[in-house]
Formats: sequence, C-alpha cells, structure tokens
Amino acid sequence: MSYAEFLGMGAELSLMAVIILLFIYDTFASSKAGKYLPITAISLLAIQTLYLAFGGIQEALLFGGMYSTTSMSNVAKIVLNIGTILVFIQAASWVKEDDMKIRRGEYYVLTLITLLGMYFMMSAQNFLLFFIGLETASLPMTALVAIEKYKENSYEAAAKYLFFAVFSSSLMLLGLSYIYGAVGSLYYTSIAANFAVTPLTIVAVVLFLAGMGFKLSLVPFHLWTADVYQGAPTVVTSYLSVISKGAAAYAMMIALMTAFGNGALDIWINVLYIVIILTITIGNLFAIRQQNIKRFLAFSSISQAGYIMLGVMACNNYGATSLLYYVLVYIFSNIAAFAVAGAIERASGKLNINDYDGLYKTNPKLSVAMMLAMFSLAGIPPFAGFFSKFFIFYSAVETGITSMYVLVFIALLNTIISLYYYLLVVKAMFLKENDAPIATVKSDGYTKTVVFITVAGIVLLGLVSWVYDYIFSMVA
Amino acid sequence: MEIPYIYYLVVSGVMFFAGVYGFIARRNMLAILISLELMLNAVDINFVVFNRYLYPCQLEGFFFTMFAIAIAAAETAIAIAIIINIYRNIKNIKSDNLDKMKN
Amino acid sequence: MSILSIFVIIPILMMGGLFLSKNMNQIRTVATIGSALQLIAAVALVVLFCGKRAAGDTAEMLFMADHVWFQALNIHYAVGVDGVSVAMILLSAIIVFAGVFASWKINPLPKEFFMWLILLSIGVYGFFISIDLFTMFMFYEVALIPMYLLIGIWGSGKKYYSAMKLTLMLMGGSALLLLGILGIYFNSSADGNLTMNILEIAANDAIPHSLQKIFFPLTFIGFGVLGAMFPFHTWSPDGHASAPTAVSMLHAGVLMKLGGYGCFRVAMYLMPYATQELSWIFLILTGISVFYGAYSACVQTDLKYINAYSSVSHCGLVLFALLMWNTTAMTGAIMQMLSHGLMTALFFALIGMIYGRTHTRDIREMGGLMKIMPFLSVCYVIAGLASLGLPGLSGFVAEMTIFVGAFDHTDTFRRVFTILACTSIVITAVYILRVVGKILYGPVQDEHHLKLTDAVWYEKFSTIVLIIAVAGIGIFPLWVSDLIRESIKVISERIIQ
Amino acid sequence: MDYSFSILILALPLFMFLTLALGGNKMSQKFAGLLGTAGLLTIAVLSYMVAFQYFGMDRVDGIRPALMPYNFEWLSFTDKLTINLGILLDPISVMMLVVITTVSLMVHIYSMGYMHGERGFQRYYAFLSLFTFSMLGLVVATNIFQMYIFWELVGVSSYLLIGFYYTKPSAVSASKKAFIVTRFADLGFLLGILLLSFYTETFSFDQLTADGGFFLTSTSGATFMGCSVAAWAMALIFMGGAGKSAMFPLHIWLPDAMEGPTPVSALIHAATMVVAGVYLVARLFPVYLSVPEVLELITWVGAITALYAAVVACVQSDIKRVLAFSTISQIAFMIVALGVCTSMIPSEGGLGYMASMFHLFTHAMFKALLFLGAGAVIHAVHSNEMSDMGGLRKYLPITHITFLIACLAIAGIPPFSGFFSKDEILAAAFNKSIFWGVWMTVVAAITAFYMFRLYFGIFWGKEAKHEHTPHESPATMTIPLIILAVITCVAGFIPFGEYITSNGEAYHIHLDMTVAITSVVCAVVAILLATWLFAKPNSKPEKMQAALPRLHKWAYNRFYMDNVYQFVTHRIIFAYISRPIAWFDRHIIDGTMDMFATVTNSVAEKIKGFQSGKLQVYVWIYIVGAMILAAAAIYTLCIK
Repeated sequence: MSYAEFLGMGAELSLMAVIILLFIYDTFASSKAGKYLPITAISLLAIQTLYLAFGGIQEALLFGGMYSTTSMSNVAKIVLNIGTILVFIQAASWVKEDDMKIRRGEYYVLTLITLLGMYFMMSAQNFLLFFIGLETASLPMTALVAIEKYKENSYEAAAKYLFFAVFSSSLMLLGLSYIYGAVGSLYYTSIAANFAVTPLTIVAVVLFLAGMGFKLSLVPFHLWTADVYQGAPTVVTSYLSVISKGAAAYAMMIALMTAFGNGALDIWINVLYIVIILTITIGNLFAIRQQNIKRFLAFSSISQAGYIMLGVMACNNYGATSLLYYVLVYIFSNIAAFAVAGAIERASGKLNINDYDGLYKTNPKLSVAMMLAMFSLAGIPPFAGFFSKFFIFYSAVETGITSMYVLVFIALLNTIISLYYYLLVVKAMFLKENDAPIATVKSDGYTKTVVFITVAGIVLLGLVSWVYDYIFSMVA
Repeated sequence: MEIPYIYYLVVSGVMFFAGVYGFIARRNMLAILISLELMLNAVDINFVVFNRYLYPCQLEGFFFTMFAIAIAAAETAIAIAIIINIYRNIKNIKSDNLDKMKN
Repeated sequence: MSILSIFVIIPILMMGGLFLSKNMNQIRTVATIGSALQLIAAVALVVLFCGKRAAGDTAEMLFMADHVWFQALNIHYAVGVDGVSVAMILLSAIIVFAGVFASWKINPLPKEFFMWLILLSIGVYGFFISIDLFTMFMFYEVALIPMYLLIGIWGSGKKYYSAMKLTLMLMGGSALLLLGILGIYFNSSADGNLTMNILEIAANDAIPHSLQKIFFPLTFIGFGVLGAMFPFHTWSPDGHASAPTAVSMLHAGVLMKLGGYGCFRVAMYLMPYATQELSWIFLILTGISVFYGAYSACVQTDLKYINAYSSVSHCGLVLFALLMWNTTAMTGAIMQMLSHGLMTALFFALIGMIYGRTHTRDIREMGGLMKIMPFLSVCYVIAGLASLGLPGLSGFVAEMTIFVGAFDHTDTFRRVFTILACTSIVITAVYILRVVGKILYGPVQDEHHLKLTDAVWYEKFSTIVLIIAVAGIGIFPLWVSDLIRESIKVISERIIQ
Repeated sequence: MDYSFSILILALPLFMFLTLALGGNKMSQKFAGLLGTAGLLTIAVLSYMVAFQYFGMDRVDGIRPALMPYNFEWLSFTDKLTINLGILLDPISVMMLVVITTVSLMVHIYSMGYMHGERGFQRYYAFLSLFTFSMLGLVVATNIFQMYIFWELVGVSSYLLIGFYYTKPSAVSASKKAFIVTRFADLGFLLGILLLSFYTETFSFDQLTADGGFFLTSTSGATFMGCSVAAWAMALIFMGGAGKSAMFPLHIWLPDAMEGPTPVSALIHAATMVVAGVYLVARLFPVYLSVPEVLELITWVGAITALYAAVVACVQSDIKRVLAFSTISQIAFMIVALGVCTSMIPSEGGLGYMASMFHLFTHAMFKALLFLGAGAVIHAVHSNEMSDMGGLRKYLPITHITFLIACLAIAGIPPFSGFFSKDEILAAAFNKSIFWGVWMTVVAAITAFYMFRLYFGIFWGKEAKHEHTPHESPATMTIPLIILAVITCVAGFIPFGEYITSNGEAYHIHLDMTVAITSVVCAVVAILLATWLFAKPNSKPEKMQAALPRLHKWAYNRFYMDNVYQFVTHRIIFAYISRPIAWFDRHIIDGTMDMFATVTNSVAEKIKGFQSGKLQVYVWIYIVGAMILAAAAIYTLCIK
C-alpha cells in the first residue's frame, strides 16, 4: 500500500509524531527548559488539531479494511483534541507542583497515548483493532490515575480502575469470541452481513455492551466511576470524565451502527433502552446526596452518559451529529467545572460542596464560571447545554417510534432532578450566607485561560449555530 | 480420532467462570490477578478453537489470541506495579482495605 | 432585521452597561434609561401597529422577520407580532419600568440584581415576539431560571425552599412542554417538509386528531403550570411570598402571563380539534382555581399570600376565559391578563414598600396605616378596587368582557361554571375589604409604626405609573379591546370552525 | 331644543372630585367647602334648567319623548352588544336630577357647619362630589350596563363615606358590610343583565322597554326550573335593586350604615342612593309588567319589608337607627306601589308607578329633613341615644319645628307632602286588592306611631343631664332645614301626574276620599297613642314592654337578622369553606408536591448501599446485571 494511502491515517501518525517529540523533549530537556513542556505539549497538540481540521485528510480504508477514516471520525477526533488541549491547559498549573515536576513528561506522554488508543478505537472497522485501541486507551489511564502515587486514595482508585477495566474487557472478549465463533469474522461489515440472532449472539452483544458500558460508566457497569473520579488527580478525572467517555460513546456508536447495524439492531436497542433509563435515573439519585464535588460530578457524568446514549439510540445522522455535539458541549461544561474545582482544591484543599458556601463573595469569577457550567450541564438556555440536550431529544424523537417519546419523557423528568442538584451547587456559592468563605484564590494564567475558554464555549457553542451545522455536514 | 470442539468450549467456560468466581471470592489481590489471567486465557482458548475448528482456512482468531496475550502481559505488569504501590502504602494487599471511598 | 429585535437588543445592551458600571448611580442610570427606552419602543410599536392596521394591513402577524438559525434542524429565529403580543409587550415594558424604580435601593449586590432582572425581561420579550416554537421555548426558559437566584439571593422568609420549588415546578412544566413541542414539530406537515413556524403549522393544520389529544394536554399543562392552574399553582404563593418586590411584580405581572399566552398561542391555536374535545377537563380545573384561589385568599394573614392566591384566582379566570374559545371571552382573557398584570404589580409594589417600613406582612400586626402613610394606603385602596372590579379601573372591563363572552355558551355545564366564576367577584370584595379594613383603617396596632414615613419620590413614581396604566385601560377600554379583538378573531374562528 | 349643556351635569362633579381629591390637602377647609358647595350649586342650577326645559316642552302626541343628547360607544363586546355611555332625559330621570341635586346641595351647605373642623374635611367633600357624580350618572344612564357601572360607583362612594371615620372599628366594619351585601346583590343584577342581554342582544333601555312584547318574544320558549328565563332575568335584576334599596332580607347593611356622618346618611342612605332600586324597577317598568309573577314577588318583598321595618323602628333607641328603619319601610312603600301595578294606563291599574315616583320625590325631601334635623340634635347633645335627649324643644326651636313638620309629613297628615303621595300609594294598593290596601294602611299607622315616639322622645319627655346646655346649630345648618321644610309643606300640591306617569300621558290626580280618610284617621289615632305613651315621662312604655316581652326583645334585636348573617359569613364562608380549602391547599396539594421531593431523597438514601466501595461487590453487581440483561434479551427475542 502506497505512501499516499498511508496518509489516510494521518491523524494517528501526526499524534504519534507529537508523542515522540514530547518524549524526546522531556528526556533531553534541561530542568530549566523542562518547565516549557506544558506549553510545548499544548502547542504541538494544537498544531496537530489544525492539521486534522485543515490538513485535507482523505477518507480511506486501510489494512484490508481494518481501519477507516471518515469525515465523521475526523470530526470526532478534532472534538477529542479540543478537549485534550483544554485538559492540558488545566494541567499546566498542576504539573508545576513539586512532586509532579519529575513526572510531568510521563503525564503528557501517557495522556497522549491514551488519546492515540481512542483514535484507533474510533477508526476501527475490526474488533481486533477496536480491542487494541481500547486497551491502549485504558491501561495508560491506570498509570495516570495512580500518577500521584503517594497521595491518599490514588492507589485505591488505580486498583479499582485497573481490575475493573481488565475484568470488563475480558467479559467483552468473551463476547467477541462468541461473535467470532458465530460469524467467523471480526470485520464489522462481514459481521453485519451474516449475523443471526441466536442466544449465543445475544449473550455476545450484551457482553460487548457491558464492556463498553464500563468505559461509558453506564448503570449497572458504573460502580467504579465515583471512587476513581474521587481518588484520581482532578486533571486526570476531568480527562477521564470527558475524553475517554466521548471516545467510547463514538466508538460504540460506530460499532453498533455498522457491525450490529441490521441483524442485531433490536437486541441492543432493547437492552440499551433499559440501560439508559437506569443510567439517567440512578446517576441522578446518587448525585443528589453527594458532598464531595468530584464524586458529585462523577455521578452527574453518569447521568450525562445516559443522555449521550440517546444519540446512539436514534441511530441516524441526527443522532450521530447530536452525539458529537453533545460530547463537545459536555467537554466544555465539565472541564469548566473541574477547572474551578481543581483551582479551589489546589488553593484551599477543600472539595466539599458546603465548603463553597458564600464563594461568590470572595471569588466572583470562579463562582460565575462554575454556575454557568452547572447551568449548561442542567440544560438551561441560553447556554450550550440546553441546545445539546434539545438536539439529542430531537434526534431521538425524530425516529418517530412511540417508545422513544416515552424514553425522552423519562429523560426529561430526570432533567428536573438533575436541575435540583446542580442548583444545590449554585445555592452554596450564591445564596448561602457564610462568615468564613474560602479565601480569594490566586489562580495563574493557565487556569484563567482554561476557565475563560470553557466559559466562552458554554456561552457561544449553542448560540452560534455554525458548529452544529459543520458537524452535521461532516456526518451526512 | 479428533476431540470435538465443544469439549474445548466446556473447558474454557469452566476456566472463565472459575476466574470470575476467584475474582469475586478471593481477598488477596494477587489471587484476583491470577483469576483475571484465567478469564483472559479462557477467552484465548475460545478464539483458537473457533478458528481451528470452524474457520480453519483463516488466521484471524490466532492473531487475536496473540494480541490478547500481549495485552494481558502488559496489564499484569501494571497490576503488579499498583499492587506493590498499595503494599508500600498500607503494608498488605487485602482487597477489603480498598474501601476508603464509598457511597 | 425586524424592529421587534430591538426588544431583545436593548436589554442585552443594558446588561453590558450594567456589567461595566461601577457604582450605584451608574447602575441606576443604565437601568432607568434602558427601561425607559423599552417603554418608548413598546409605545412606538403599538402606534406603528395600529397605524399599519389602520392602513389596511390585515396580515395575521406584522413586522415579521425570519432568519435561519440551525439549518440542519430547520430552526429559525422568526419573529412577528399581532395585537395580543403587542399588548403583552406594552405590559411588560410598563412593569419593567416600574420595577426598576421599585427596586431603586436594592441591596445587596445591586448590579447582579439588575442583570438578572434584565435577563428575565429578555426572556419575556423574546417569548412574546417569537413565532418559532424552538425560539419561543428557549426564551421561555430564559425567563424562568433567573427567578431562582432573584428569589434565592434577594428574597425573604423561607426563600431557599420557595426558590427551589418554584424553579423545579416550572421546569417540570417546561419538560412536558418540550415533549409537546417536539411532537407538534414532527407532525407539523403532511408532506414531509416540517416546520417550527407557528403560522405555517397552523396553515398546514396537519396534526392528526389522535395525536392532538396527546400533545394538547402536554402543552396546555406545561404552560398552565406557569399560569398557576389548579393543582399546579402551589409554587406561586410561596414564590411570591419570598420574592423581592420587583421580582414579585415582574413574576405575577408578566411571567404568569407567559403561561396564558402560550396556552392559546401554542396549545389552542395549533390544536383546535383537541381544544374542542378536551377543553372541558381544563375548564373544570381552571374553574376550580378561580374560586379556590379566591376562597383561600379569604383566610390568609400574610399580605403576599393573599395576593398570590388572588393571582391564582385571576389567572385561573384568564385560562377559563380562553377555554371558552369565543372571540369575546378570549378578548376578555387577554384584557384580564393586562389588567391583572398591572394591578398585581401595583399590589406587590405597595406591599413591598409597606413591608420595607413595617417589617411585617402579617395583617394582624398592622392597622391604621391610612393615618401614617396616606399615599401608599390610598394607592393600596385603588389597587384593591381595581382588583374587585370597580368600573373605571381595568379589572371591571376585563371581567365583564369575560362574563359576557362566557355567557354565550348555552350548555348547562359552561353556564354553571360561568356563574361560579361570577361569584368570585363577591369573594374578591370580601378578602380585599378585609385587608383594607385591617391594615389601613382602624386604630394603629403598633406604636412603632407611628414614626414611619410615607413613600419617597421613586416609590411614588413607580406606583403612579402603574395606576395611570390601570386607570387608562379602565376608562378608555375601547382601543385596547379593538387592538386585541381582531387578532383574537383569527384564532377563535380557527378553533370554532 | 338644545340639551348639550347637560353633559356638564356629569362633568362638573367629576371635576370637583378630582380637584378636591388631588389638591384637597393643599387648600384650606373653608375654601374646599365653599368650592364644593359652589360647584354643586351650579350643577343644581343646570339640572333645574334641564327640568324646566324638559317639562316646559310641549307633548308630542300626548307624551314627552325621551331624549338622548349624548350616547357614545365605550366598550364593545360583540358586534351587537356594546356598552354605551350617554345621557337619557325622560320624566323620571329629570325628576331624579332635581331631587339629587337639591338634596345634595342642602347637604353640602349643611355639612359646612356640621363637619366643621373635622379631620379630612376636604376628603369628605371630594367623596360627596364623587357620589353626586355617580348618582347622576346612574339616573341618566341610557342603557342597563351604564346603570350597572354607576351602580357600582355609588356603592363604592357610599362605602367610602360610611367608613369616613376610618379609625372607628364600628364604622369600618359597617362600610365593609354595606359594600359586601350590596355587592352580593349586584351579583344577581349582573347575572340578570347577562341573561337579559344574551336573549335580547341589547343593553339599551329604549329597545328593552320599546314594548314588553319584544322582550318576551326574544326570550320566548327558554325556561329554567319551571319559570321563564324572562322571569328569572327580571327577578335577578330586582335582586340588585333590593340590595341597594335595602329590601328584606338584604336590608341589614342600612342600619349599620348610620355609622357614617349624619349628612351622608341624609343624602345617600335616605334620599338618593337607596331609592336606586325603585328607580331601576321604574326604569324597566314595561318589562316588569310583561312578567307579572315577578311583580307579585316584588309586591311581597316590599310589603314584608315595610311591615318588618316599621315594627322594628318602634323599639329602637338610637334615633338614627329609627330613621334608618323608617327609610327602609318608606322605600318598601314605593316598591309595593310599583308591584301592585297591572297596566301601563294610570287610570286602569298603572297608578302605582306615578304614586311611587311621587312618594320618592316627597320622601326624599322630608326624610332628608328628618336626618338633617337628627344631625342637628346629635350635634347638640353629642349622642345618638334617645335616653340622652328629651325636652330639647326649648333649646333647638328651629330644629324642633322643622322636625315636627317632617314627622307630620311622613305620618301622612294633610296638607303635608307625605300625605298626598302616600295616599296615592294606598289607593293603588286598594286597586290591586283590599288585602294589600289594608296591609299598607296598617303599616302607615305604625309609621305615624314610631315617628311620633321619636319626636316626643327627642323634644318632649324628661330632660337628660347635659354637661353643657345644648344650643341651636349655626345658620349653615338651619337654613337647609328651613328650605327643606318649606318644600315639604308645598310639594304635595305639585300636580305630579302632569309630569310623570307610567305611560307618559298626563293624569289628573284626584284624592280617593275613602282611602284618604281611613289613612288619616289611622295616622291620627297612632299619633294620639304615641302622645299618650311618650309625651310625658311615665311608666306606660315599660308596662307595654313587660306585657309582650318576647316581641319587644325580638323587635329590639331586629328579629336577629344580623346574627343570621354573622352565622352565614363567619361560620359558613370562613370556617366551613375558606379554612378547609386553605388547609387542603397547604397540606394536600402542596404536600403532594413536596412528597415528590421527599420520596426522591429517600430512594436515594435507600440505594446508597450499592456504592459500597468494595471492588468485588462492584464486579458482582456488574456481572449479575449483565446476566439479567442478557436473560431479558433472550426472553424477549428468542423465547417470546
């Protein structure tokens, strides 16, 4: 296969280049030059993103159809890149701390490797590549979770994440093996071609869903989420909660729509129906009671995953577009929340919601950012979250199936519960009287930047219709 | 005479669920790790057997198994590292102690 | 770019100005100038509208503009007004203007207060001008959410509870609404090219009857929650009781009108068949809320609760009249929206001012205020008289139109409910006079009250503006009713046919 | 002829009201009083001019046509139904103009003395102008809805004036009571109007009264609960009238209304507003004639009220209350007079119409006189209680004389005006049936009795202790008394039938001697009885009380009507309806809403156990969940 075709996987190649460059830089840079690592990483990734956007990557089908690049997957990668850049900016002030200095290189490299894994996972047209991507994404993630290895809880979080990940992936492998046995191939297309509904294949599909359900933290495969989010460093948590979730959602959608597209449709539609209801509801119910902001966001992200899945259920262009759009908006909102939480945590070490009482008095900017993030997550106009939610519902109802109306209705009822607990945070920051609120936080340029960008995104992404239309044009 | 492939599947199934049982029942983290290995290898057997008996004219299953083994190895390495880390911190590797964060 | 967008642009500019302003004076300047501009624009709009109508422009909506927003989902930013919306915009402008003065000395965080208030007004104006379902819904929710902070931060009493309850209940309503809107949209056209534009949907008239019966209740209840329809009204007493003055004014005066407006603009106008089929259910509910609210107002002891319940009763009358779907009754309903908006705003303004002085809203702890603060008391009496439908004030005109219209239905069921609704005018008199007698007349209850002072200039200004409006409608009702009627005719005829 | 200036009759008082209300506290009391009085003087002059022109104009084929100098659209409901505001001039409205402006003028003058130095003097005059405006608007209404509008306005101005002493709790509650009771009656009025307009599709009087037939045909067929809709409509409308005119059982507000300043009682609660009901029936007279069953009802209501009020008046000790009840009873006379009519032609049963209007006119004068006199007395002794009076005739000569004249008039002694009008009413009653004739004669006799009980109680009898000796009132108060007294003396000789009759044609009044003589005899007997009992201080009254204690007790407590109302309002409305509803709202409805929240929270509390923090439990749940899902999928897809 020629060099020209090879450029079809330009995304992965460029990312690998970035990784290698960073690795070299980190290894050979003097400790003085070392502190420019974050900005280097950010700019390199930014350049690579620009390349994805405007590098004219052709649609391609490589390695005998194992790997494919489509404009849609390209957009998805761009979305993830944007998220990663934001996380990097957020991380920059974190890796300056003393015990992180020596490990900052590892952080960036590992993160980018997971990103690479997600790339493969998203471009896969064969379950082997899919599986490799999945593991490439999750194993370095374990190291990231444990990166502050002397910190309280980090090892616990790492252990839970790792064992859970491997367990779920082994279940998924079992499912894949059955599919291989039943169909005789692991290519999406050929699976779709000769798939037959038998108890064996049903079990296989359900196991596959369970495996993905772990990454997306869908109920009942979600139980690791809160503990890991709480134990991991805030930056890693935000990465975990937005990027890997988004990637998994997209990859899962591709797999379900192509591999299990026609024959297995009513298997996973029915299963996912139940799972979505469980996810949204249980996530909300747990979120209500959380005090620790990171656990709180963990459960909120669980229920958000349920909403994302609605886009998968829709199983049409609107669904795909709305899913990507939702992920994008969700990236901005969640990272804003985590950035604020992280800044406050670094400054005061406080993570409980009722520590935020009267925060507006001392940190107006941070609290406003947090409030906008909460509103966006809750789906309050004119912030982006409202639009993404509306479009997700739109795409779900667009199928015209009555049961979809019911599902959307349940989801809508849950938005009320979610509004309740998002407002609890706002209440703590704005309404509560507190004579000793958290002292004014001196946040550095990086934090300011990320908060600014995310807030700008929250405000603009919805009102500026260009974004959605662009994604739509790429998908269709 | 040849062993019918269903026997292999029985073996692999037993292995897998033994692994699941071990994962849930054992308290020592190394034991849990071993159970995980059992599960992964059971899956590998499946792939190989399906390939060998049902689709002998292709190699997909074999390749999958190889990658799976490699990944399992990597995963074991990380797992051991983490277990050591845990041991450093709390001086034992009982899984019961991993419940600081709950509810 | 239609002139209607001015009503969204001015507030946005105001928010910018507020954001930049440094001290109280600048804030006040911005707020005053901005709201004055809005008022001027609203009046100008009325004049232009009447001018165009007089010039023989019989289009259903005037000043229409349509910009594609989300190409893929054919969501547009589409605006246009008919007589009803014009009237509503004028109402909102007046009340915002008065509200600015009513909260002249707001404390703490004046800047934030005004910014939220203005955001709320953006939602209100946007809702009234837009004719695209999505845009409408978006503005609707924009108007809802500021209530939480406005009540939660600047409120009084058990404000956390009230704010949360209000927000959640209204959001529950809008959840139903969203489903209804999606349903309407996806059935908006028989021949595949769907639309969110209300006029086009009405023109297509393609929603199957079976589905209308599902979506009509969804949308009607969804808006009805905001219209304080029994049994979804319970947010309003607590909400009003805890809200700061200007917020109660805007909320009771304008926000609750969004409910009624949406009920007929979306639910009834787009689904005439279901309206005819199902209106009886909601007639019962609204009929209940009419006298239910009135009777519960009789025994309340907190001024704001009394008003909140009377609002329940009056807004119930609005929906009640809408459901009578004949031109006269619906015209009456809109006039009732106007009059109730103005006089409730007046009420809440006065209550706020009285509370600001006596620091109690319990009518048992007040008395003889007429001696102490004559201006406020006289205004209160005027508001009361307006509320119990004294001729020459707005309430009378609206109620009479409603009753005459409602009486056009000969079937016993509607007759009975009409008569029940009529009885409310007596009960209204009972609780209004009860309050007036208790707090304004009689001997002074509390010696400390004797030191209290009467209204100051900005309070006087804000009340006088409202009183002028109330009396204006009451004394010269013809132009208002004509403005509304011909727009209502289109809708009512559509339902009846 | 040109009546365009008649608009001033409405415009001026409104203008006065606004000036006094807005600018009142800037101007001095004296100036305000003079301003108000001057304004009213102009209005009075104007209305006299109108009357002069109108009655001076010669008849068109036997009747004086109704004129409508102004009639413009105010609010339109439907294409047909529109509320107009305008001025309707016909005999009765012109007559009312004269009555109202005259009495109002007297009261204005009188008040300058009576209310001198009161707090809120300007406010008082403002309210008076407001009332005058509303009352005038009521009588010149061109359509029934305009009448309803001003009907409400007089209600509110009476509310404001009764509650003038707003620091007095009794006054406040009295004003509240008055407003609410009349409001309740007005509900009937409104429903009546709605019914009427729904069938006739018009509000305007000239169409309604064009001929009763039009009304009947338009409502023909429609019946409700056995009665024709027409009957229902007219009965409901009469309910409104009964409320304003304090007919039994809606009369209870009037005695309490005496809490207002006495001149107000004279103007509103004796002369003008309370006769609005009579005026309403007279206004719709042709329509009522077409529904005899309603006329029957009206007669009964009137007769019962007349008797009831008269009996109660006999034992009241508060002089203003006595007058209040006598007012009720006298208005009942007029109502009865209308009720007993059987045709439009005066000579054939339509006499009552003329009689009641005549009595309305005379009664307005002498009852105003009585009240103003009573005011003078109260002014002198600072008390309403008869026990604090007695033997005042030497201190208050003018008041005494004028009061006596008024008493004679109301007792129906010739040649005072009351005699003539009452005589016509009795005649009309006898025309209908001997039963009504006798009934009303008896009532007339009782009237004479209690009026003279009052007279003697005030001016004769034994003197009460006075801390300072009472003295005659200032000229501002006595002059009106004298003027009214004069009118009372001469009004009887007005050839009333020339001006006002049911069919508009001239009718020559001739005294029916038998009726006249019987009534006068009864009256004289009653007066003598009163003299025998009360002229000299003695123990006979107590003996009589002792003779029939039950009756006295009941009468004194007005047959416990107020208690019944207390029961209805406080027990039923508040305790048994409002409180339960309020409770239901707070606990059931609100409770349900809160329940959603609490349930959600408790569920969240229940399920927190799943998040146990134990890795292996998580995995357990994971695999069980996966198995259940798989089983469900298999069940739905393969087995089912």
